[in-house]
Amino acid sequence: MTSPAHDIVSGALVFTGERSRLGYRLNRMAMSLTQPANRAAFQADEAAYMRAMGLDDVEIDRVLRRDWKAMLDNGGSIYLLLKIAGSVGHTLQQVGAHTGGITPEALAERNKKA
Amino acid sequence: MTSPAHDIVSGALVFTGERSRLGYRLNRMAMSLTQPANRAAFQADEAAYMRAMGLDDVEIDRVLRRDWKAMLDNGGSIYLLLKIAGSVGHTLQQVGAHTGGITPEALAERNKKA
Amino acid sequence: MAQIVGGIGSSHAPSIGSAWDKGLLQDPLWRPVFDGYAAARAWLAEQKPDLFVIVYNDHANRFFFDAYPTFALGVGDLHAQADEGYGKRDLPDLKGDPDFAWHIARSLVEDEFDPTICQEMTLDHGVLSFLPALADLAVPVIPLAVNVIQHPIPTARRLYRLGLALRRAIQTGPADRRVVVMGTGGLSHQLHGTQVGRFNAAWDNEFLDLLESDPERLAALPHRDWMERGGTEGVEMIMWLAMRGAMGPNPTRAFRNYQVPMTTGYGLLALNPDQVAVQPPST
Amino acid sequence: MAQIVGGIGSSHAPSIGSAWDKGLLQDPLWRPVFDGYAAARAWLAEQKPDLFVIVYNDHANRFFFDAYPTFALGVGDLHAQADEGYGKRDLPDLKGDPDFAWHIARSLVEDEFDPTICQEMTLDHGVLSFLPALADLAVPVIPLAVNVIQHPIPTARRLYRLGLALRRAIQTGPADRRVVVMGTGGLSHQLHGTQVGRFNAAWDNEFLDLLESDPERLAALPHRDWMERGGTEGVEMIMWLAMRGAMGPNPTRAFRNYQVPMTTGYGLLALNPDQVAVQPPST
Ligand SMILES: [Fe+3]
Ligand SMILES: [Fe+3]
Repeated sequence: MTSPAHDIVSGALVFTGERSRLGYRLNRMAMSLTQPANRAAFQADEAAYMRAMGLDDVEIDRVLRRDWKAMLDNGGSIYLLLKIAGSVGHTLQQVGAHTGGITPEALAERNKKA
Repeated sequence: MTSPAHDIVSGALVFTGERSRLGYRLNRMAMSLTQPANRAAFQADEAAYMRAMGLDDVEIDRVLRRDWKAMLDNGGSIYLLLKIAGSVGHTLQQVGAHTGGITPEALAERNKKA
Repeated sequence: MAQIVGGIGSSHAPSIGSAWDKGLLQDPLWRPVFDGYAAARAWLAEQKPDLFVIVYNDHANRFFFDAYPTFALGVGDLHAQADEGYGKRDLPDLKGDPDFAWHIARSLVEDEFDPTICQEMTLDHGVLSFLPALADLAVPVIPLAVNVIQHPIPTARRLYRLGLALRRAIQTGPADRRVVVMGTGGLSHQLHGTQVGRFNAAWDNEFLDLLESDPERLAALPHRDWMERGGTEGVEMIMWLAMRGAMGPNPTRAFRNYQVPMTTGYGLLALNPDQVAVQPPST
Repeated sequence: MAQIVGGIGSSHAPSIGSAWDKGLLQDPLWRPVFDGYAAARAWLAEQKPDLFVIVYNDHANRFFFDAYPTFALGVGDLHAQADEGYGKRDLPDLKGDPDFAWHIARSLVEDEFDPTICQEMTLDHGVLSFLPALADLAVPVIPLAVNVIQHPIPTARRLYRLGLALRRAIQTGPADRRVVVMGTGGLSHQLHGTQVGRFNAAWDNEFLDLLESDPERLAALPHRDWMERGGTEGVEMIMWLAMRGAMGPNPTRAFRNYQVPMTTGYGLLALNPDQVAVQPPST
């Protein structure tokens, strides 16, 4: 699992240590959102909150654009992206569909077939 | 090591899980003293600081009296007692001698024989 | 002394918890799931358990990657609910069983497991999504969290061996307890990527079969196989092997249910443990 | 690929660090200790190490009993100094080696060790007391912390096996590195109780002998024996076994020193590793 080619399974990223290192600041910011006071501060001014948590402009921009795929590709853990999603009113389905490059409607269609 | 008789070796207490549970509040307070701001607050008003950290009157009294043996007998970890000692200006030798019921001078005498 | 009186394997998912909270017991989508829990709940109550040992995973709620434990054992008096980022649900904190938990800690460490020992533990949907549907929340819990979210994660074999070690630990316990061991995770699900939403009912059912009949075969499967069949997040199915290991060589099935309410295989299995004596340590 | 070029066993104690900071290199009490470090330092520099793997213990500085790991591996870019309650010393933060450290994590977990993986690690006197006297602090460090302060603690055998597993992990490392493995703790000392201040030079020297010649015999010793001979805090001597395990079957001695400056046995041992090939996993 050391090389990127080896940590993709069926189109999904294996969350390796190397990815965890890459996404550490984003994930740490997301982890902080498990505290209600931090969620409120984040919601009041997302960019300011993220800057105070040490994220750089590129990382902040990905969150502001709700670019879940870019966050995931750059070391975001799916479980931590879901905390950001919760704070900005996106669902698990919206996040998942975005990372897969399909619409939430297409994902709902997949679900129905279950 | 479940029964008290089994967790004493050569007159010293083995710091078991059961002891760790018993001394948890004291040890947590001591751990907080690894932060300079907390040390200052503790030094400014020991009793108030300990009360805010959830210690009860008996626990607070042991610290105020520098009763290292009673702290140790009630679940204090020697490594955490040393943080309290550092904040109140006691040495490793003072703490150790007190837990052994000897004077620091007697301990120094033992050391010289080394 | 303590005895193992049952084993439960269960999926966990935030959706189970929110469906339960909303009272969707008769909802067409959820009814087959909750009917399963109701049946297992009746069986469980008959076993008169007074302690649950639950092998589950935290989803970056109690632990973060500053220090992420491979195994973490909760030895506290009380296990509070974790806020997962949405606020807390209306659930009681769960009681622990410190004396028994410290005994398990000693036994596992003696058996060359290396758990992080937690006097402060909080529980997320890994435990709290399915447990209210299944069990009386007044029964004390000893939680054992497993890293399945940041690779390297423990092998399937390690989880099976953890179950064997838990069996020895429980059967030598310091108090008279009727213990039910639970393992939870999965089943197949994929939360992200080009195949987001896929599940694999054939694999889920094969897994449920093999768990009963041939756990060694599951223990030998590398992570890649689990992920290719059940999804990168579905790898958490390996935690059921810890429950299975604790059941002894030949447990018997008490109950099984499998449903796919929403793109995730939801499985539920209840086992009566083999009543053979304590096994010698496996080196 | 990576190779193990040396092993160091060393005592650690706050007093070594403060004597170093005060420049007591010629002090009558400390000179025999620091002369030892100077000699070992010269040997170490000859090995041209570019990575240290250090098996040590934290003294409730990085970790607290809310979640105390049996083993904790530091995989971060930088390891800061912990404030132990007295303010920080004038020392640089130590560099890590993340890629190599994640490889070790993978190898250990594959070999059925269960470390807590730490992207944020701070180091206390367990590393920082002796290291400035021994080594260039610019060399990257992978720290591996062991619980020896809250029982249950891992067995001596587990530490020896950890060393065997570290040997495999390092020898299969992803980068060209010259690695020195260190194990630190003790030697005999007793910080509290009716025999506070006791030490046991006979046991310390027997330990140093056996570590070289018969580590299996040390690995078989139960904790009670270690504590009766070397003190309840002296049990941390077991960490030297991890270094010894990493040296292969037949290492040769490069240097040894033993002094008793103040009621604690201070030992220092440098080993040239056995240059046999990678061992197969021991199950
Ligand atoms: Fe899960
Ligand atoms: Fe130490």
